Amino acid sequence: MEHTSLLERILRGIALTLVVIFFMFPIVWIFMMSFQTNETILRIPPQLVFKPTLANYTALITGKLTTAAGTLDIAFMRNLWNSVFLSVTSVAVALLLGVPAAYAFARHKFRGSEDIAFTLLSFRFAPALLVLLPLTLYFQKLGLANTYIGLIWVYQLICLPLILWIVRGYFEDIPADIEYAYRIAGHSWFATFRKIALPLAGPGIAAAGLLAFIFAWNNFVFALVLASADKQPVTVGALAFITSSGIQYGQISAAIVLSITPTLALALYAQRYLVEGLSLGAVKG
Amino acid sequence: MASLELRNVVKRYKSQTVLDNLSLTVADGETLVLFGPSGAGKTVLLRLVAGVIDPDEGKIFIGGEDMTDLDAEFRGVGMAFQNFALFPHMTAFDNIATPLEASRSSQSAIKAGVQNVAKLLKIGHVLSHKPRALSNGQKQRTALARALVGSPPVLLLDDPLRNVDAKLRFEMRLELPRLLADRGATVVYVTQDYKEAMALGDRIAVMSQGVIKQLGTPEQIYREPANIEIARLFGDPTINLLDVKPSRDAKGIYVGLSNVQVHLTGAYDATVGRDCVIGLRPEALSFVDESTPAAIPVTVEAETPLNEKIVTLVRTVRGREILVSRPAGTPGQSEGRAHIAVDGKSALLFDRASGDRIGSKNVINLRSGEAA
Amino acid sequence: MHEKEKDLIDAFLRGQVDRRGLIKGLGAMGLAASTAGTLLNLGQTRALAADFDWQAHKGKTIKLLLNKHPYADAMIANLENFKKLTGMEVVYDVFPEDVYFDKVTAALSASSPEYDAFMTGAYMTWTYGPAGWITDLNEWIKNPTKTNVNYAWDDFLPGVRKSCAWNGQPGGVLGSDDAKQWCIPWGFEQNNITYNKGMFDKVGVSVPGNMDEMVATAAKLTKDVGGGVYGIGVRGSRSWATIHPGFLSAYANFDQKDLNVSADGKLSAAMNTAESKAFHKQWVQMIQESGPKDWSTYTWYQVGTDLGAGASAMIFDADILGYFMNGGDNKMAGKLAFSAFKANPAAKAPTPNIWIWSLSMSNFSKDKDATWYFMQWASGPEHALFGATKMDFVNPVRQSVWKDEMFREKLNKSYPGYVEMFDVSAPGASIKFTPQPLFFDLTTEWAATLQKMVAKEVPVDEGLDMLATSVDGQLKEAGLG
Amino acid sequence: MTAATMQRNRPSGFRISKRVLPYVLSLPALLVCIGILIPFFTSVVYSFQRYRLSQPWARQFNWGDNYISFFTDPRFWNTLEISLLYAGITVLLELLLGLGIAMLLQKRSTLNNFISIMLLMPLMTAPALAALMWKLMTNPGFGVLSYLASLIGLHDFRWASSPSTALFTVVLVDIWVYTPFIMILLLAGLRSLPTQPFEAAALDGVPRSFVFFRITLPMLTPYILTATLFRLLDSIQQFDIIYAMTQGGPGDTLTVFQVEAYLNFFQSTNVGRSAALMIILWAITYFLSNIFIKNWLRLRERARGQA
Repeated sequence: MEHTSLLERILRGIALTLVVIFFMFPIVWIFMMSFQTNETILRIPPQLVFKPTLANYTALITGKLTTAAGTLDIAFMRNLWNSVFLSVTSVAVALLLGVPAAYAFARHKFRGSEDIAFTLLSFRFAPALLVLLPLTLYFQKLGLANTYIGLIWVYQLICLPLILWIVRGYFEDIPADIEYAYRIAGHSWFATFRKIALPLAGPGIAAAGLLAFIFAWNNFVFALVLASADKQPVTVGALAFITSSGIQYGQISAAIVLSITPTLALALYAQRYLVEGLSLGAVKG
Repeated sequence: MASLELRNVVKRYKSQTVLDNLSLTVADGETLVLFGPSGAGKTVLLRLVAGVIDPDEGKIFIGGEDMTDLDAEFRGVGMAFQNFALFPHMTAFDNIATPLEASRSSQSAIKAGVQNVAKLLKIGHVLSHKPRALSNGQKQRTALARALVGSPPVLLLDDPLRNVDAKLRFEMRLELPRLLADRGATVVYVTQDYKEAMALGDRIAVMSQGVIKQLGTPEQIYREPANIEIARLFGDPTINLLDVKPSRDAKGIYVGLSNVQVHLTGAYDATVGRDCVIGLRPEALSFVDESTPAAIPVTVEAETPLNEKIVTLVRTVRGREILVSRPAGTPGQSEGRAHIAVDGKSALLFDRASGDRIGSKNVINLRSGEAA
Repeated sequence: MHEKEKDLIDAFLRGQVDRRGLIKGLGAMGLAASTAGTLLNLGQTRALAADFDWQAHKGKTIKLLLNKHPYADAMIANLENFKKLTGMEVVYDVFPEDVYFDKVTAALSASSPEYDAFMTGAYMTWTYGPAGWITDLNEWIKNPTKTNVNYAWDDFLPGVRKSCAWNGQPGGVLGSDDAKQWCIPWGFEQNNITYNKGMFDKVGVSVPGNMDEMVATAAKLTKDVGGGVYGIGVRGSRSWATIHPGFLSAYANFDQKDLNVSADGKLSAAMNTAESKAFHKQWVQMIQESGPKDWSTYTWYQVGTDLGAGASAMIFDADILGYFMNGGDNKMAGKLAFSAFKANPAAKAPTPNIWIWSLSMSNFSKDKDATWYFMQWASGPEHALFGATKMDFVNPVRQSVWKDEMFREKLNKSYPGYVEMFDVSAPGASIKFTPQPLFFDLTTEWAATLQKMVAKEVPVDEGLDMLATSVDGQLKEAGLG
Repeated sequence: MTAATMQRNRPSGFRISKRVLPYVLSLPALLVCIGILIPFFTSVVYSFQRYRLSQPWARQFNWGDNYISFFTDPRFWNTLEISLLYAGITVLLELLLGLGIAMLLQKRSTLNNFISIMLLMPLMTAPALAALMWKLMTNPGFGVLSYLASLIGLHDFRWASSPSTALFTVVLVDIWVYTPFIMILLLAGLRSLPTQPFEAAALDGVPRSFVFFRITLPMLTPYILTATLFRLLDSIQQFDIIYAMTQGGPGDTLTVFQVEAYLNFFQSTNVGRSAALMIILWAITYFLSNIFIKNWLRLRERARGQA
């Protein structure tokens, strides 16, 4: 890396700048819109200069949305809480179920293991609609419709295969000898799992968990179909700003900003896990 | 302390048989070296004993007790791995302490135990380091310390010197026998280095393709190799192998080398007229005067010192290349024409078709697994 | 409450004192207007309770599924009165309109007993009814023991009421004698013109009187207003919603139909007539020349937003959309005007197709009698008046509300021309679609065909022939053709 | 001679057999998913029925009719074509872009780490909401992108509303949302590669292109496969972005599988056709993922063989 030419460094810089602009511009634009009212957002042509207002955030946090058609009650904070609760719990359950399973697939080549692993993965790729609609019927019969438990179960469709397959790779990358050494030293398989496999695959588990969290957070259709309004996540909740008196772009923007914030905070906190953790070389180094 | 026995053990991976009906007994306190090329099944055998993999057939006894179905943690063995297999997230101290923790020793006992073995292996100063910060030699000693610390009755050492530099290997080769003897443990030691095998083993088991080809003391293996392959593996420089067809004359059985008749001793009667290979250790050859009876004329091609020996490559009049070795400082010839003599008594004769040594008493029967 | 105040309120409720008089009178008694409102509500509750056993289902709870809409807001604002009146508890889920109908379909197709009643449009009952998801409400409406005499079923605008009744036969006439009342109308929308008066004046055009004029006016507006403003806003997304507002209203004005119904009840496509083709050509030309550039993604809220923000000069869409755009913090609030629209120069009057927000009762409801109590209250005259005068409950479906002076005055003050527009188009207003189970298949494909025509992927004539063929095929496949 | 000696206890009490253990570990995950298999089979049954919610009386098994009718249905072939096209284009572009960005950010530095987290923000925006914002940004009047396009002379660029640019627009949004996913997986992959081969190549003065194609790319292949697998199978099922932006229009330009099936269910309430579409989509994804998994496993096997 030392002997890269100046030209190359400049080109790299330009390329990186373009990338950052492309991916960040809409985010910045959304951020700016979140401090504007529809009046300034809907100007022709669009303008950069505006008088910022906190009205959108106030409306979201207090739950009172003022529109042409009067003051509406919105449950955005409730939606936000639902998103947090559903995503966190789903990922936690998926980790609880998926990590041991991933370990089993990685360490024990047992009869049918590849088939079972593949079946588990294939659920990730069953079109959501395919299972969702009959599932509604069954949930009704089981009394799981409109319960957090039912939702968390269905969210496993999103989280579990992702965790299973990413974490499995990490476990496989831990040299088996390291675990054998611990077993031979006199420890049970469970102690070995806990003291050796888990810590060594830890960064990978954290990273897979974060990705699963993002996908769970972004889900839209599961909660919509299976739960009543008080259990809806932000993705559905944000649509409430499409009202009969027009789309409240400012509030949607604020809602997006607020809905990104928890995930972003988590990602920043888990930064070194996310980038380093996904690199499977944790053990090799 | 405990003896170790494998009885008719078979291990397969998919369609490949890695260990084929193998039986082996290691006496209490004995050091057995498993020697053989990679892929011979040595490591698999160790792991079967350790209990981290299961045999498809057969039984494993430690101290006379059937351990076949017992998990690794209950077998009471210590093991050092070729690639060390240190726990990367623990300090050297914690690494070494793991067997003691498993036996629920007290904190002070653990501390004393670790420090004791660390002192013995001269790694007391790096106990607080993580493996990443250790040199290869330190890693190797840490791994060894971890295997030794609990004073296990059975020690399994999987080529522990493979991944360390030559200097350290040399040092350890000197240290290890004393260390192992002090422990009094039953040791199974895997290596691909014949010198290591010779230096460490009470007995050596030569393995190839999942079977034990020969089992014996280092002396036996060297003097009476079961077949050409083993003869070639033991000895540096390697043994000279020449195609011959023994004949008989009045003096007995002889083979012709460059028109010279070299008479053999021993019961080689049955070999007359058969296609054979003669094995001549380089040190069994010596430079002699032209006048010496049965002196073979050769041309010296090259000469090189090897350890405390001098190895000379010579060519016979028929164009066959032969290595001759002599202790450094003894007279020899470094160029031109010369004559060599063969010590017929130490010559080994192998059947060319099977590669087995003729008259071998130590060949393991391939099928039954019993010593013939 | 003091007797004097009680008397005054009762007088108001009997119609002897008008609302302003009431507020003034109460004000004179030292009550703030808001308190007066509360008292009024209490008075209403007592008045309703006078003649009917509202407490029959006391203690029961029902659950509603509501769309995020001013109608729902108006109902929620008045809900305390219902609870007091009946002693019942009402809970509800509100979903945004973008996903509302999908939520309804999901809940009903799973036979969910969760919701007792829900908001719907009349078109949707053509699916829900035959599917067995909703109940024929005649059973309750016509039963005097279950329905308050003051409910005044005849008070509903007849065209609207009939549009919510269907006998379940594909192609059957709406509101026929054997029809089932699948839903109770709540509020409805006629499709007319809302326009930006300032822009019209600036360019010097007047409100178009027929289709030809609309095409020309829209083109002139697009050309002359400037600043990127386009002439006419209509919907264009790939959905039934593109067909039912302005488009079908104008189409029906030319006496064109979506489907033919033969004597033996078989259905066949009717949109490839010569008149239809001529009309489609005009419509497509109008969008190409003066519609929004990204017309094919336009739903009602883009149509509305553009008008409110001054990006379009007029819309041919739901009148209440224009109503909402003329208020609030919209840039064009107070600058919009309304006009009824008769597309066919030869027609006598406008024939707007209508959208009706209504209430349906779920067949999976565990207590239908109790649910009906809520439905008759929510669609009753008192709540209609409350919604219309105090909230944005336009357009009410009860004739008595349209006769209410305070309501007319409120509209006339802030929404000039709105009442006249309503009066002109109301007689011809009804659902112009043929009721049948493939309604959404047909209209979605129709919208997609329009998109192809506007994008010049297919000529109008050919596109309509293809559409007709495809529709006939689907009708046959479903056993309807 | 040591202070502590090992005491090995014979196993006592309850003990999970070695053979059973892996099943015990994977069973809970499997059971959770089995619960989801049941509705899956229900859907298979539906797909063999003539089943419209609005005509319950006409419901009956028509066996393969739903599938057979697809062969002669131009709408279906259009759906198949556009779904594969969409998936192909998005995955290819995202892969190239993701790899490029990952290589730009490969060097470990605070700035690069920070940028890589920032670039994840599009992924954190729910696709449904992201589509809504892009719709606003591409609005011909208020849209900032339309405005910027007009500055460079594209006055009449219609984004998602014109059949000729609709695909481009949704692909653009898809790239915006999902490239970070590929980028982060490949970045991790790049950073975990052993350094020796690269150092050796640098010392020997091997050309960069050679290093890239003969060293970097082969070593990165398992990561590329994983990323592509997840992305491809998600992409062929794309719904949120397309539905929110165009509902499958204009015309039938973007009626991909999930959109078509969604409309068939929720609007037409034609459950039979909707289920049949889904089953075909599932079969395609199953087929594709099978290929990928096989390769992935083989690569892992090979990588292990080298180690």
